[in-house]
Amino acid sequence: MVTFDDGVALVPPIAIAVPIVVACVLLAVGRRLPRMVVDATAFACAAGEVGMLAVLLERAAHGRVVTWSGHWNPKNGYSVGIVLVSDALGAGIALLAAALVVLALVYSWRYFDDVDAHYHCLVLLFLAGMVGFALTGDLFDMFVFFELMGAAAYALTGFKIEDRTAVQGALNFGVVNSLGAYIALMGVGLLYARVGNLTLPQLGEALAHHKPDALLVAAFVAVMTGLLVKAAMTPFHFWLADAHAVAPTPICVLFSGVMVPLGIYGAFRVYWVVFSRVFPVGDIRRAFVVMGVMTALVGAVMCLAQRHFKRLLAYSTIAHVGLFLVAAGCLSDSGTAGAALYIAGHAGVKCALFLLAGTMLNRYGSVDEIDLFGRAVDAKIMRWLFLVSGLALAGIPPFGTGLGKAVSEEAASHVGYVWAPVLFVAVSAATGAAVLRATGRVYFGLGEPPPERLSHRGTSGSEEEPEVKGLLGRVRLTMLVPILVLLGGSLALGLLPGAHAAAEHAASAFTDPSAYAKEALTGREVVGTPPVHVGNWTMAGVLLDLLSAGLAVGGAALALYGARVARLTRIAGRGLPALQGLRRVHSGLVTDYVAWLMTGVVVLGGLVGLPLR
Amino acid sequence: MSALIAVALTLVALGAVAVVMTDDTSRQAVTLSVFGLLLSVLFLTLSAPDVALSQIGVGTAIVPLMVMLAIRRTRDKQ
Amino acid sequence: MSRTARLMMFVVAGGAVGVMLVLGVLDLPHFGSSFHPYRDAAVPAAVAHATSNVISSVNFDLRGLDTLGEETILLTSVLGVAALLRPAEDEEERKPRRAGSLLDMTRLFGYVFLPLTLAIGFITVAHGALTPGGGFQGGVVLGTGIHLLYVAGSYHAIEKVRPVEALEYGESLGAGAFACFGIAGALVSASFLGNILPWGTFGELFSSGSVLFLSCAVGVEVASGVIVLLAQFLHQAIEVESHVEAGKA
Amino acid sequence: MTYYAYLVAVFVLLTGVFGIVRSRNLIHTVVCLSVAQSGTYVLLLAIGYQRGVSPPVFGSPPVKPTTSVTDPLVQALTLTDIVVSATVTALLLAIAVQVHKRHGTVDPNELVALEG
Repeated sequence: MVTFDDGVALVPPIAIAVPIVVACVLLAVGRRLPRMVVDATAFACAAGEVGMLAVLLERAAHGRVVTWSGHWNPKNGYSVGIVLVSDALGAGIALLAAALVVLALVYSWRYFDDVDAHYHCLVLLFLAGMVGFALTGDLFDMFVFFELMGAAAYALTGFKIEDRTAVQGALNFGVVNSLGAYIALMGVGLLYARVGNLTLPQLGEALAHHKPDALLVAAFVAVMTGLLVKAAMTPFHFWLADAHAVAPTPICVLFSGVMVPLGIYGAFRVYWVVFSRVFPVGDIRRAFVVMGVMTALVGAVMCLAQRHFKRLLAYSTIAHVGLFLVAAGCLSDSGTAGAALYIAGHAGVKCALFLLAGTMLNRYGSVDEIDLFGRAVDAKIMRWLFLVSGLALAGIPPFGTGLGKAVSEEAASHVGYVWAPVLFVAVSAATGAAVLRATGRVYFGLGEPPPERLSHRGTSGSEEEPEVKGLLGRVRLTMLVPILVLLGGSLALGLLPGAHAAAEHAASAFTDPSAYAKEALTGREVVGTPPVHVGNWTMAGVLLDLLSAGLAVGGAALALYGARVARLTRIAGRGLPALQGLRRVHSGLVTDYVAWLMTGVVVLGGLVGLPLR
Repeated sequence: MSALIAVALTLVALGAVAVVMTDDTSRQAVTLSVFGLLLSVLFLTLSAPDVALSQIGVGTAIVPLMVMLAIRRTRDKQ
Repeated sequence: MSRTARLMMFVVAGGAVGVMLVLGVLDLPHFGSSFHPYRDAAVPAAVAHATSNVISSVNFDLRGLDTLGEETILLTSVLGVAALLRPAEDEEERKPRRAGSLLDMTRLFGYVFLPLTLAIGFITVAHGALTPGGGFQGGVVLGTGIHLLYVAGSYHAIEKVRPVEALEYGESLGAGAFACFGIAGALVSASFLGNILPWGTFGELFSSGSVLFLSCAVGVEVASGVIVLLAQFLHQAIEVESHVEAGKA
Repeated sequence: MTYYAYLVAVFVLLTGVFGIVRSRNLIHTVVCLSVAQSGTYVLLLAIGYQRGVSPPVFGSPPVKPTTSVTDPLVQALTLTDIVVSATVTALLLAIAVQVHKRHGTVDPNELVALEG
C-alpha cells in the first residue's frame, strides 16, 4: 500500500515540524511561564510525537509510506522534490527516539533547577532532528538533519557549564562529528556529480549494476565516514566516551539509546538503497565485520578498565555498537533483524542504567566506583535494579537484549562466521561483568576495600558536578518510573510472541533496494515477501544467553575477589602494559581524535577499495 | 574566463594555507576574513552570485567578528 | 600521543585519504561540462511557479524541507550559544570602561552607512525571488548592519537599540512561521511546504507565491538570530568577568 | 585545467584538517574546521559550473528563462552549507570560551580532564 496523498502520508513531515513549532513557542514565551507549564508543554509535545509515530509505524509495517514534499510527485521516475520514505525500521527507530525523549523529560522533571526553557527547546529540536534523519529518503536532507541533531547535541552536552569536563567533552564531540559530516558532504557532492540527483531511490536506480570505479569507492567511504563517526565505530569512537560521561543524565539516555544507533541505521540505509547493487557483497561484509569486531573488543576492554560509572556505560555502548555492526554487517535479512532487535533491547537496558547512574550521582555526589565503596548499601530498591540491569546488559533471557543477541549470533554463524557466538558471548559478558562489579562495590560493599594506589588511575568520577542543588534525600518518583518503564520495555520485547517474526519482515523490506525505489518513484505497491513464521527463542540462543550471564557474574566475582589469588595477579600484571597503552591512546585531546579519524578513513578505504584492484 | 577561475582557485588555496599557518591569535581573525573574501571572488567567477553575497556576509563579516571576540575573551588577562 | 607522532600519523593518513579522494575526483565529468539533469528539470519548475531566481525557488519551493532544516539549525545554534554563554554562578557583570577615542570620520562613516545598509538589507530580502539574494543574505546584511552603530557610536548605543529578549521573539517568529506554513500547507492541500499561495506573473515583485513569504520569514529569523549571536559574544568579551579566571590570572 | 578546481577542493579540505591536527589554540582549531568545510563549497560549486553560461537568475536584467545556466541545486546546497558552517562555528567558539573559563587555557595539549 503506497500512498502519495493519503492522510497518513502527511504524518512524517508534520512529525518533523511539530517539535520545531513547539520549541519556537517555548522560546518566545518560556521566560514568563512557570517551570511546571514549560515541563508539561514539552512533555505533551513529545507524547503527541509518540502517538503520531505509532500510527505511522502501524501503517508502515504493512508497506512503505512515501511522501513527496511540496507536491513534487515524480513524473516518469524523475522528481526535483525531496522524498520522505518511512518503512517499518525507519518509523520504528523514530518512535524509539520519541519514546526516549518522553522518558528523558519525565526524568528531568524538576531535575535542573537553574534552567529556563532553553533546555526543553534544545531537547525538542534534538527530537525533530532525529525524527527527520530517520524518515528522510534524501541524501542531502540526511546531512541537514545530521547537523541539526549535532548542533542540539553539542549544546546539550556542554549544558553544565560549571563542570570542566562537560565543556571539554562537548568540544571534542562537536569538532569530530562536524568534521565527519563535512567529509560525508564531499561524498554527497561526488555522487551528485555522477548521477545528477540527490534522493536515495533515484541514486540507487541510477547506480544499479554500475561498475564500481574510484569515484564510487571514494563517495561510499566518505559518506560512510560521516555516518559511522556518529555510530562511534573504532577508530572514530573516541568522542563518545568523553561526551557521554559528562552530558546531563537525561541527555546520555538520548545519546546511547537512539542517537548512536541512528548512525548505524543511516549507514545501512544508504548502503542498502544506493550501494548494495554496486559493490560485491563479500567485500562490504568483510569490511563491516572487521570494523565491528575491532569496535567490540576495544569497547569491552576499555569498559572493564573504567572506574567512572558513566564512562563505563559509554564504553559498553561502544562494545555493543561493534556487535550491532557485526550483526547488520552480515548483510542478510536475519542479520538486520537481529541488529534491530538488539538495538531496541539494548536501548531499554542501557538507558535504564544511565538513569540509575543519574540517581547515584545525585544521591552520593559522585559516580566513582572506588570512592563510593559500600556507601549505598542502604538503598534497597536501587541495588536490585542495578543488579537486574547488569544481568540484562549481559543478555540474560527473557530480556530483549538476549533475544537480539541470540538472533544475531544465529545469523552471523549462518552467513559463515562460526566464531561469532564466541565474540557475542565474550563482549556482552564483559560489559555485564563491569556493571555487576561496580554494583557489587557501591551497592553491596563486596570485595576488599580498594588499596590507596588505585585511587589515582584514569578519569575519576568524583569530579562530576551533581545536577541537583544539594543531594537528594531519597529517589524521586519521577526518576524511578522511567527506569521501570525502560526495563519493562526491554523485557516485553523479549516476551512478545511476534517480535522476531515482525523484525524479520521489517528487515526484508529494509534490505530490498529495488522495491524501495519502485514504490518511491512510481507509487505502485510492491508485494513484499510474506511474513515468515519463526519463534522468538531457540534452545541454542537461550543457552548462549545464560552462558554470557553466568560469565558476567563470574567475571564480576573475579574482579572483586581476584586480587587474593596470586596466579591471577601475575597474569593481570602481564596484560597491564597493553592496557596502559590502550588507555593512553584515549587521551581526551581533540587533535589526537582527528588524526585517528583520518586513519579510520584510510582503513575503511583500504577494506573497500583494495579488493576491487 | 577559465584563466580568471584558475587564479581565483590558486588564491583560495594559498588563503587556506595562510589561515592554517597563522599561530598568532591576533592575526587569525583578519586572515580568516581575507580567506572569506577570496572565496566570494571565486564564487563570483563560478557565476554563483547568491552564494558570493552570502559568503561575504558570513565568511567575511560575522564569523571573523565572532572569532575576534572569542580570542579577546580567551586572551589571558595580565 | 606526542605532537610529532600525531603529525606523522596525519601525514601518512592524510596522504592516503588525499590519494583516494583525488582518484575519485578524476572520474568526475569534466569541469564546466553541460551535464546537469537537475537544472534541466528545475528551471521549468521554477518558471511554472513564476520565480525568476531559480536558486530561491530550489531553496524555498522545490526543496523546502532542506531550508526548514537549515533554519532550525540556525535556531538551535543561537539557542545553544545563549544556553552555553549564560552567566554561571561564579561570574558577575562589570560595566565596560569609557570607549576609547573615536575618529570623527568613523563616526560619520557609521551614521551615513547605517541607513544605507539597512535599506540594502530590506531590498535583498524583498527581491529574493527576483534578483540574487534572498531571505538569508538579506538577513545577514541587516544583522551586521546594525552593528555599524557599535563602530560609530559605542557599546551603550547598540545595547539600547537591540533588546536581546525582543529579538528572541523575532527569531522564534521566523522559524515558527516557516514550520507553521509547512504544516498549514499539509493540512490545506495535502502538500507539506507546497507553493499554495498565488504565484502572480513572472518577473514582478509579488510573484512566486510562497517563495517570497518564506524568504521574508527567513530574513526576520536570520537578522534577529545574527544580532542575538553577536550580542552574546559582545557581552562575553566586554562585560563578564569570571572569578575563576580572575583568581588564576 | 579540467580537474584543477576539484584538486583545489580536496587540497583545502586536507589543509583544514592539517590545521586542526597541528593547532595549539582551540579557537584556531575551530577556525581550521571552517576552512576544512570551505573545501566542500569549492567542490560543490565546481561540480555545478558550466563554461560560458550565465547564473540561473532571470530577474535582475529581465531575461527570457533558458536552461543554459549554471546548476541552481549546488548553489542552494552551498547556501545551506554556509549557514551550517556559521552556526556550528559559533557554537564551538562558545564552547571554547567556556573551556578557557573552566580550564584557564585554550591549548588542547594542556587539557587533561578526560584521560584514560
